[in-house]
Amino acid sequence: GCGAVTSSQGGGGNTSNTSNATSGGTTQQQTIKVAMIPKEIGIPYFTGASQGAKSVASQLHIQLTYNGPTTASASDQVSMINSYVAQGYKVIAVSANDPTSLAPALKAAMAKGVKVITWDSDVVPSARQYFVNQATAEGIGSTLVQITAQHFQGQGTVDVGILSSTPTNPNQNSWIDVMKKTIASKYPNLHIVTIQYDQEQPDVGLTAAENMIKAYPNMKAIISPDSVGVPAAAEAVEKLGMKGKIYVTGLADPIQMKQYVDDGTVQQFVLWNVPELGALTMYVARAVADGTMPTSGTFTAGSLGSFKVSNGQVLLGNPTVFDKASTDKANY
Amino acid sequence: MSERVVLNANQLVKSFAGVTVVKGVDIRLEPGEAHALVGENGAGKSTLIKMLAGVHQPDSGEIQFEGRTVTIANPSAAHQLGVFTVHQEPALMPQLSVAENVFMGFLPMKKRGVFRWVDRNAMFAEAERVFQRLEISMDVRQMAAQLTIAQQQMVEIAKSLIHQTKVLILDEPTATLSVHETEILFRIVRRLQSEGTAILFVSHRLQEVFSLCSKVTVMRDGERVGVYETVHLDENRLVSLMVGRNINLNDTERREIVRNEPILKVSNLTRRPWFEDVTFDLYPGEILGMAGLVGAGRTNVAEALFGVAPAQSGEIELGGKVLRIRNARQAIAEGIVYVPEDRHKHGVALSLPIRTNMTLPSLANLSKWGITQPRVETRLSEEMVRELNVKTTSVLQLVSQLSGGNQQKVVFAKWVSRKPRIMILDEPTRGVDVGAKSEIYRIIRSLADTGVAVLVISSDLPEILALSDRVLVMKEGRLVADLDKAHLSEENIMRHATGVKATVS
Amino acid sequence: MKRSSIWSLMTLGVFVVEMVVFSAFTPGFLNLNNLLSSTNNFMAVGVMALSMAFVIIAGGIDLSVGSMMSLCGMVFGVLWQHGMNVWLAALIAILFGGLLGFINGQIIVRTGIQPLIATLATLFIYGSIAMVISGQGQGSIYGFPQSFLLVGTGYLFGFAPIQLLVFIVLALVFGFLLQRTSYGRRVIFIGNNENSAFYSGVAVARVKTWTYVVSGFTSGLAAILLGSYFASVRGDMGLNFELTVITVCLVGGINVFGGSGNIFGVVVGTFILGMLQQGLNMLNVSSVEQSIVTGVILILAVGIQQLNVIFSRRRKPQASSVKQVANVS
Amino acid sequence: MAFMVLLLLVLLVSNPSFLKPGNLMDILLSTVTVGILALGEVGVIVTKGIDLSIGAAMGIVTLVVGEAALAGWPIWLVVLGGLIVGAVAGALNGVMISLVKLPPIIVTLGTLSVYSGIMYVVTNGQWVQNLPSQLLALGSFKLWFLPGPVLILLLCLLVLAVFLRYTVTGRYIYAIGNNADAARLAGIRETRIVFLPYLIAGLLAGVAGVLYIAYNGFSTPSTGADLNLEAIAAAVIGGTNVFGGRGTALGAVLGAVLLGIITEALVFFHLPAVWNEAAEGLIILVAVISDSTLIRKVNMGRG
Ligand SMILES: Nc1ncnc2c1ncn2[C@@H]1O[C@H](COP(=O)(O)OP(=O)(O)OP(=O)(O)O)[C@@H](O)[C@H]1O
Ligand SMILES: Nc1ncnc2c1ncn2[C@@H]1O[C@H](COP(=O)(O)OP(=O)(O)OP(=O)(O)O)[C@@H](O)[C@H]1O
Ligand SMILES: [Mg+2]
Ligand SMILES: [Mg+2]
Repeated sequence: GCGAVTSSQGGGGNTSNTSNATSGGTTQQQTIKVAMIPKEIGIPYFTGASQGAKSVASQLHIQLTYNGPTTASASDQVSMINSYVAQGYKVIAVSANDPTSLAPALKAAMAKGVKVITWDSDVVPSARQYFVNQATAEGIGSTLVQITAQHFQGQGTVDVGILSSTPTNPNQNSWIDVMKKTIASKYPNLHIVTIQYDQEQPDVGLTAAENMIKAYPNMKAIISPDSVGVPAAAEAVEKLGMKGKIYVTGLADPIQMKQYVDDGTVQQFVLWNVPELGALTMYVARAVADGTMPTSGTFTAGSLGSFKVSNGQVLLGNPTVFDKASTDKANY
Repeated sequence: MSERVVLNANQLVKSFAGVTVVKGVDIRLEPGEAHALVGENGAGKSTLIKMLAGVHQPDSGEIQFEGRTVTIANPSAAHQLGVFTVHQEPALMPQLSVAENVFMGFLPMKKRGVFRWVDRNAMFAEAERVFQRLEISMDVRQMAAQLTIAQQQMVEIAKSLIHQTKVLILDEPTATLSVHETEILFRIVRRLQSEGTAILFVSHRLQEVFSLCSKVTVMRDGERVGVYETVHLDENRLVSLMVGRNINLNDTERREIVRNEPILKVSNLTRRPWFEDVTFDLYPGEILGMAGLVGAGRTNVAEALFGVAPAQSGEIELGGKVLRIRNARQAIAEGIVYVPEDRHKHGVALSLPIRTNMTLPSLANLSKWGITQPRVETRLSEEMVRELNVKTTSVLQLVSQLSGGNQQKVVFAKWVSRKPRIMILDEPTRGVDVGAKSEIYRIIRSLADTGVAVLVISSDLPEILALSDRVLVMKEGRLVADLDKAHLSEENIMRHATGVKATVS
Repeated sequence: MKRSSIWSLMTLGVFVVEMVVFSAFTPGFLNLNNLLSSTNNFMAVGVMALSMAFVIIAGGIDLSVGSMMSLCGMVFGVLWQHGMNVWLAALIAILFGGLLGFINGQIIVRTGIQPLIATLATLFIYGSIAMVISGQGQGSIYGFPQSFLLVGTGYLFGFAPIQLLVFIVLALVFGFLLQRTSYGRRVIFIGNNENSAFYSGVAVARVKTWTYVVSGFTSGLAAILLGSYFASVRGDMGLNFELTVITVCLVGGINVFGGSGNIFGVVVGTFILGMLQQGLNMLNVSSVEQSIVTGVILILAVGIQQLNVIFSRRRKPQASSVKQVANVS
Repeated sequence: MAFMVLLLLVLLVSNPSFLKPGNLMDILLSTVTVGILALGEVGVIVTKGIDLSIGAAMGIVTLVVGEAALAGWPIWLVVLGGLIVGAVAGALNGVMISLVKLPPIIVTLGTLSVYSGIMYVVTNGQWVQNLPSQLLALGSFKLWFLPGPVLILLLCLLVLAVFLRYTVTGRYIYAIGNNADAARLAGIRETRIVFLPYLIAGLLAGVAGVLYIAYNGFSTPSTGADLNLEAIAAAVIGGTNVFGGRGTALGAVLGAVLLGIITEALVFFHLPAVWNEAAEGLIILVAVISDSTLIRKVNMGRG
């Protein structure tokens, strides 16, 4: 797992220095340059986040550059970070492909006065000032297990397969870790039989899901904490005529899941409000640049509302469980 | 008169990178005529031929075909005129069948729909017929990669026989062939001649020129020395026209060999299915010839001795020591060296300079602590170039730019400089001109005189006779004769090689 | 030889043009300090390209370099985690790279299967083993001592990046090895005509194996450089490096079919591609557009270098005159 | 492919359900994309070339086809459009390689970058999904017991195999790959013959792209990134020689099937997925080595 994603549940005791950030064009603000770097571009998830960021950038007087590598590569992110530092960006907001590989570059950036925040995927705390956390690993992992367990309530042992993205993805691994722990402590009737990977390719995911279904005839559920994996698993279930026999859920964007929710292959899946994550990142960037960001307590981000801050982490909130009605409403 | 001329080239000039190699040469071919083109290595014969074949474009000069001026822009233009060429170096497509090689560019086809389909049955049948005409048993369905160099040459010849030819150009077609195959080729050529085809024939074997051709064009240094009727010439006269001096190939003043202890004792050497129970001795200072028809297995024996294709059983004893030679490095370390018959495949790296090629086997000795000494290498290779009279501008010239004969000298040079104990020469003068041949003979003899034991494999009987102190004859993988000096004659060798009494022209 | 040195001059020209264009369009680009420090981003690739040149010149290819790098990185990390001195661990990781290369070489020379497929297989195998190790070591391994991190990020005399110096020294060594030693000569000869080299008594199998061993060494070294630069190692740190490394060699004029090329070209190729990314980043070209621009430039760069070949071909009258002949006959 | 038979036997013994006909058909289904792309590589590699951009070309096709279908084009036009896009991508490679005489590996590395970039431009970074059912029907129709994509793979195989083996142009492709000089001496027009395999590869990338999106149901801007090398691997495992002159269509498809079997077998053996690639690499090695020694033995015997 990744030590960076720490639990902040039960962190309510910290109310000493609550402060309200003065953000949203009340005072005359100077325009700042902010670079927002996703893990990789070309994934609806990150595209959604960028749209959220863009929607608030101008009102925060932020000149936003959104650019990331075409494949999830830490070294490409490093060379981007270096060039943004050389170009005099004020804030760099990155979703890290690796918690430690980016650290030297980010530390060097901070040494040159650049503010560094992370979002979606953190680095080691010493290499950034704030982390905008979409949901804790606990929240995601336990929710996924919970909805699966509820579906199979009252049944005996249920074999579950997991379809992850790549074996090295730190977020995926930490979520899977939490899932294992939650199962061990709360839902011992669930039984993880295999973990396969889709390598972020639809056809690989489809083949992997099909093979899982065939190789583990007793498997009743597939959980995929990856936005390529969920539709691939759903597609496999349809292809093999297992609709209704295998329960599919995971982390996915509503827009992707629409067709499978509509035809009943998928009943529930989990996600947080992705555009809001992007927007919140911009509010944090502005506040960090202005020096008004609290290290713990509450942070009020304009119209988005207020968010809990603790240990340099800004928490977006708990993940949402989508069903047919909420999927139809969502537009990302 | 002029309508009797099928092809008339006037004042053709060609240069490469500023060096003019064909300097205004004329050539006239009449229907039914067999015309020889002779000259030393690098005289420009192949270059002239390539201009007629559409491979090269002349820098100036004109080519008339049946009275009309033509541009032969590429090989298919030549084919359309009815001019077909067997080039000096066989260039086959190794992964394709023999039949496809023969018909490539002219595959028999059936048109059906948008595609042109290969008529495979017709192709194989036709190809079989061509090789029957050549009196060669050849599996036309096998891949060309498996052919020996001589067989490749036969395929090249076969390629040119499937057409209605007005002009057939043969650039050293016989270099790898033995008397037997050569005779067959000549019979076919004579028949074509009688049907009106004009033949342009290049060979360094002057006997062949006299037996086949009525006229001969002599080239020297890119220029035409003259055109002569062969009836008015003899071999010596022709040689001096080519070289500008007299040369005697049969200079046999050799030291008497004292056969005390053999340096090499080969007993029951076997590598099925190539050869079996080969047993012979080789003495220091001896030149041992090895004769046989194409495919008799001579090359295989040589490759076994050199370690590149080790024998399955049998014994090799070198200087009293029994060796198991498993690779070439070991053989070389023991003092056995080998000049291979297929020089493009095994002899040289064409796109590297002469110097690099010549010094490769001696690299360890020529470098200090693994660091190469270019100056030492240059000195050594320049010495070899001089000694073997390699026609080149500098030792840094690429081997690909040398004429065929000069390439052969490069291969030869890389071994001579290593001072070997046993030298195996497989067709050592393939494509080498008379002048160079006599130089190579001289070198072979003087090497032998210093005590080197030489095994010469050759399909050129006069060469075997001129060089050898003793001759082994192979037939179908077995040694069938061991002929000492007293019993050496072309007839005798051929009788053993073919197993029948043969007549030799 | 001659043709490949023309090529490397052309390559140098391409590099100069690239630098001029970038400095014209980006104000901050021609800042020496920035330029020097930006080399840290691509020295690992350069180091691997040096040995890849040997492999390709000898007629082979090594697709497994990225995976060897990942695996060496993990070996290094795990050894250090278990208390080994960081420098000793680095040395062992590099030697271990040599062992991986040796395995590649032996598979190729002993079985005679195509290098492309052999190293593709080991790309999978080594990469997978690296992942397995990293899975047990919980993702990335980090926390190396400051002295070690200096290798990847430090400067000698305050301005010369240590990575760059390592690369230059290595390039000189490799250049010397290729041009001036009997080993280099044999490599070139084998690439030109393996059969002929074999018949000349060259230990073809041994020479070829060594090209892969060296490729393994430099992959190990690249893992150390990158591990130090990123202050961490992980199981997929070498993912997708192979094509970049091969591209550098090709731009540098190494003949894909073996036999020719020189190290100078590889050095220039390293800087052409490395600076390209740097310059495009500075121009704020998005990675999508960068991908397109890089592709076009790759083709153009080689296209320009091919010009002389094309022109010399054009001088000959071509197929057009066939019709002429057809009329005549 | 003797090893493949052996592998299948081992699987049969250890897990009888593996060799059920339905399952075999599924394996074929999962190899359709790689198989068709590998077919495209055969001709290219035979001429001593290589096409590193084939997966990216296919990726573009999936996106264009998807977008066009979403825009409501009639399905035949969508398919035609996909094939044309593929053919154009291939032709572009072909022109630069045959006419401008640029080295194939550089050209296709370059177009790989360009095509991958274009994939993001086409979609603006979004996925293509929620496709109309007429398009999806192309991926799921069945002819008797044969799934549509498998049928099309077999069709492509048949056409290409016959083309390469029995037509004059097909034989010229081998001739050029074997010995370009000799082919020129035989009067073969090199430019045209070198161009053709790239065009065919592009066209096949078009076919594969249409099937991919129809079968998988969605596509992303990085679709096909992993298929460039895999297609080449399949062709080479199937006996195509990267130094040119040798290779068959059937071999390429068998190579793809072997890769498919390996992927599936690993799951069946309940091996942890992190080991998948290692096992895959090992099996490829064993397969290729055993085949090449076998071939060598056969040749010796024949001599
Ligand atoms: N492509 C080339 N580039 C440069 N020089 C060449 C080229 N082809 C031939 N030459 C040179 O032209 C001269 C004539 O060569 P050519 O091959 O015509 O000789 P030849 O008479 O056929 O000799 P041989 O009897 O050895 O075959 C030689 O000096 C050779 O080095
Ligand atoms: N089918 C084959 N497969 C592999 N190698 C072969 C085959 N046929 C011949 N060779 C090789 O070709 C070479 C010549 O063999 P061959 O037995 O014809 O020699 P030869 O009698 O010396 O012929 P020549 O008279 O032409 O010199 C050897 O290197 C042999 O190994
Ligand atoms: Mg000649
Ligand atoms: Mg022979």
